[in-house]
Amino acid sequence: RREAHRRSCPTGMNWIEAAQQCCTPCPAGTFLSKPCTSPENDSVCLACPAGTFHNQPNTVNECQACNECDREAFQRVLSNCSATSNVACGCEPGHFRVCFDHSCSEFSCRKCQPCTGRLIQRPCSEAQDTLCDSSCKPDFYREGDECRPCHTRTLDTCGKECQQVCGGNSEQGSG
Amino acid sequence: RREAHRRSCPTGMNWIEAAQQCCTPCPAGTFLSKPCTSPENDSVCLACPAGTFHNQPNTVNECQACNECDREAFQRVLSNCSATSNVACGCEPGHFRVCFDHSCSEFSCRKCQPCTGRLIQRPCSEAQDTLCDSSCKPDFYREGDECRPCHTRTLDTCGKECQQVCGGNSEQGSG
Amino acid sequence: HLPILQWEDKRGLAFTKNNLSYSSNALVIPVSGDYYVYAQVTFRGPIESSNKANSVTEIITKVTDSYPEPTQLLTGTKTLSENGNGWFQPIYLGAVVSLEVGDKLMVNVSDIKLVDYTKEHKTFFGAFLL
Amino acid sequence: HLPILQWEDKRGLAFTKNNLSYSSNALVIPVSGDYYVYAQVTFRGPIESSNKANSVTEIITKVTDSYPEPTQLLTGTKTLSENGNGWFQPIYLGAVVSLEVGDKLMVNVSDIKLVDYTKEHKTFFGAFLL
Amino acid sequence: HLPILQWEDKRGLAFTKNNLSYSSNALVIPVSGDYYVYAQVTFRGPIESSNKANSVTEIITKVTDSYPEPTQLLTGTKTLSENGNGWFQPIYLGAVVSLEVGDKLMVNVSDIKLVDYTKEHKTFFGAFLL
Repeated sequence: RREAHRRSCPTGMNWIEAAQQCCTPCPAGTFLSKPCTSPENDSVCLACPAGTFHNQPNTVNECQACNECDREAFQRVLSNCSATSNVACGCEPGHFRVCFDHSCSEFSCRKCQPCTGRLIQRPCSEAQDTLCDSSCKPDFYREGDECRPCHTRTLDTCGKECQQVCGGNSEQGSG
Repeated sequence: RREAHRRSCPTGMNWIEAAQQCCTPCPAGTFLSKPCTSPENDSVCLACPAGTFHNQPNTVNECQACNECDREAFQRVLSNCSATSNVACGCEPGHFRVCFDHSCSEFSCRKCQPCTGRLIQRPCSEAQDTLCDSSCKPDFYREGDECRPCHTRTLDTCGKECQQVCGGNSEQGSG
Repeated sequence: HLPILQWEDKRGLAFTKNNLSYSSNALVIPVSGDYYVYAQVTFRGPIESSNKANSVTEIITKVTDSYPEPTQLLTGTKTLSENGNGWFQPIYLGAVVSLEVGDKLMVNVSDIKLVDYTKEHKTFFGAFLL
Repeated sequence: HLPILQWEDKRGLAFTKNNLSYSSNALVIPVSGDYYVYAQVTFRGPIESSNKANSVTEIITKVTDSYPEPTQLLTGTKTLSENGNGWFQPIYLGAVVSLEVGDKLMVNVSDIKLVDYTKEHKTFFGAFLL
Repeated sequence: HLPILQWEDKRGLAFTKNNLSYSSNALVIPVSGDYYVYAQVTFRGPIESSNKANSVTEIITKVTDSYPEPTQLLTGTKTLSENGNGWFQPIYLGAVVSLEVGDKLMVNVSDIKLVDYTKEHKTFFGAFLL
């Protein structure tokens, strides 16, 4: 075998082992179908088939498989896989991301908490859960860490705090 | 290689690659020791050795290994492995099955609960735990979710409920 | 029987060669011999719609003309000790098995809804002749 | 030393060939070379009689004439986070090791009582020459 | 990118041959073909200085001249259900991948501080040509 020095292609060109040549890479969105026969002429580059992509110029003989979004786990497609970019996944409305690592390349989608009986300080978003106001809305009284509507109170459930908020006896009168 | 058509044996016969022949399968409980030399004559079938079985007619050159029952985990043998059937395992007396999947092919054996101080609604069986009566037996009083015999009560352990059931002071008198 | 997984056999990292072929969810053995067979399934949950699983199972099975029932070749089964919030974990299996030409290899799982199918490098299946 | 597992080498899926033989709980290496050695043990518990284990360990060891003590080749060890009720899980190990003719390969475990020996496709051990 | 593990390639059980070489944390592929690539990492914790991890991840990646970004070949990722006290567990990965001469194989982990590097038989990495 002619022992061409393997690695020293000019910048912007890749060494193709099969062709023992330096060739210009194929553009993103395509793959190397047939390597160039000399550095001057071009390699044959074909478009990535459906379901595959390359987001970089390359001399690879096949494209990368697209990921899929985890529909059973409330993920939705933010942008479809294209010949030049992998699928991008996010959470369905009413859910927010819980990252499993710093880059958040792996995440699960959890239901946003409903601020029943409280004002919303910060609405739920892709990145974080709803932030509920710590105090209860008007006409709601606190019980444990829940806010209950005054009209549902009964004599024995309406403690001190409840009476302060909702006033004396409940309108319906007690049994 | 003589290109005999590989797969089209008449129903009830299996293609034997090694012999390039269709042969009648060996009956359950046996395995194919020597394939037939022509569809008319029979293959040589030998009985499955101890510890192995085939529960179906077959042209396999060895038998399947019998499973074993998990004796350390309170399983017992319901029926031994035979040449034509795998071992069947159940639970030792006083234990019931906790299935790990729908088919219950994998299960563990858990101790039946003793209905101390209660009547047995439904006795423990292979399939499910004892079902204890919710109320205590006569001469037993409730403490938390346990039923205690009246004669063991003491003044300070015999609360309101206990006195109703077991009557005033305990016979032994109190310290 | 337990549900059978479907596989990609051409795109991305997947490939078949030396006429080991893939058809109707199974690898088809082209020549009799001893093969190293392996598979990894990444499971993840909880998934609302799937019944409350307290274990996950992955089984590599063989279907052969010489026996009317599938044979379980390799089994990886694990209880889940996760408590409600998100969990995921892989089960890897691999071993040498003797196979006949025409035998079919498949991967069964306890619950398909718990399988993470989103990335090809997390769940995979293969075999090679020794 | 940790207890050594015994293996079935003939019946069912088990087999030995190319004079890789099995004797007194060990695979005996017939020719020097690099081997891919692998083993899976499925552990399950709790088992009353066994001391309260909070971890399980599987080790593939080599015994050789050239050294008076066994050498640990591969180790899989895991803590148990199961809380009292039934648990089970597999540990798979596999890698290439250089072996000499006559070397013996064995599988040791932390507690034999925790090993699920009931089904051949759940606990297995093997090796092949590259 | 995730941190890359460093490996011993000469001492003890470690070796390289048939000019599969190891340099700057990577196995370098000497001839194009299909390789069985495998790695096991034993993770252990909790480690004060490392941020509170609730999962561990091991990825075998490929760096190639023909593509400017590393490609993830195999991934093992698991949530931790351990509650504060000491835990350890292995993740094993192995599969056949097609590689070109000059390709580099590396092992990335989610957090290097959680890797048990103390014993060569607990954490290992290798490949062989089919």
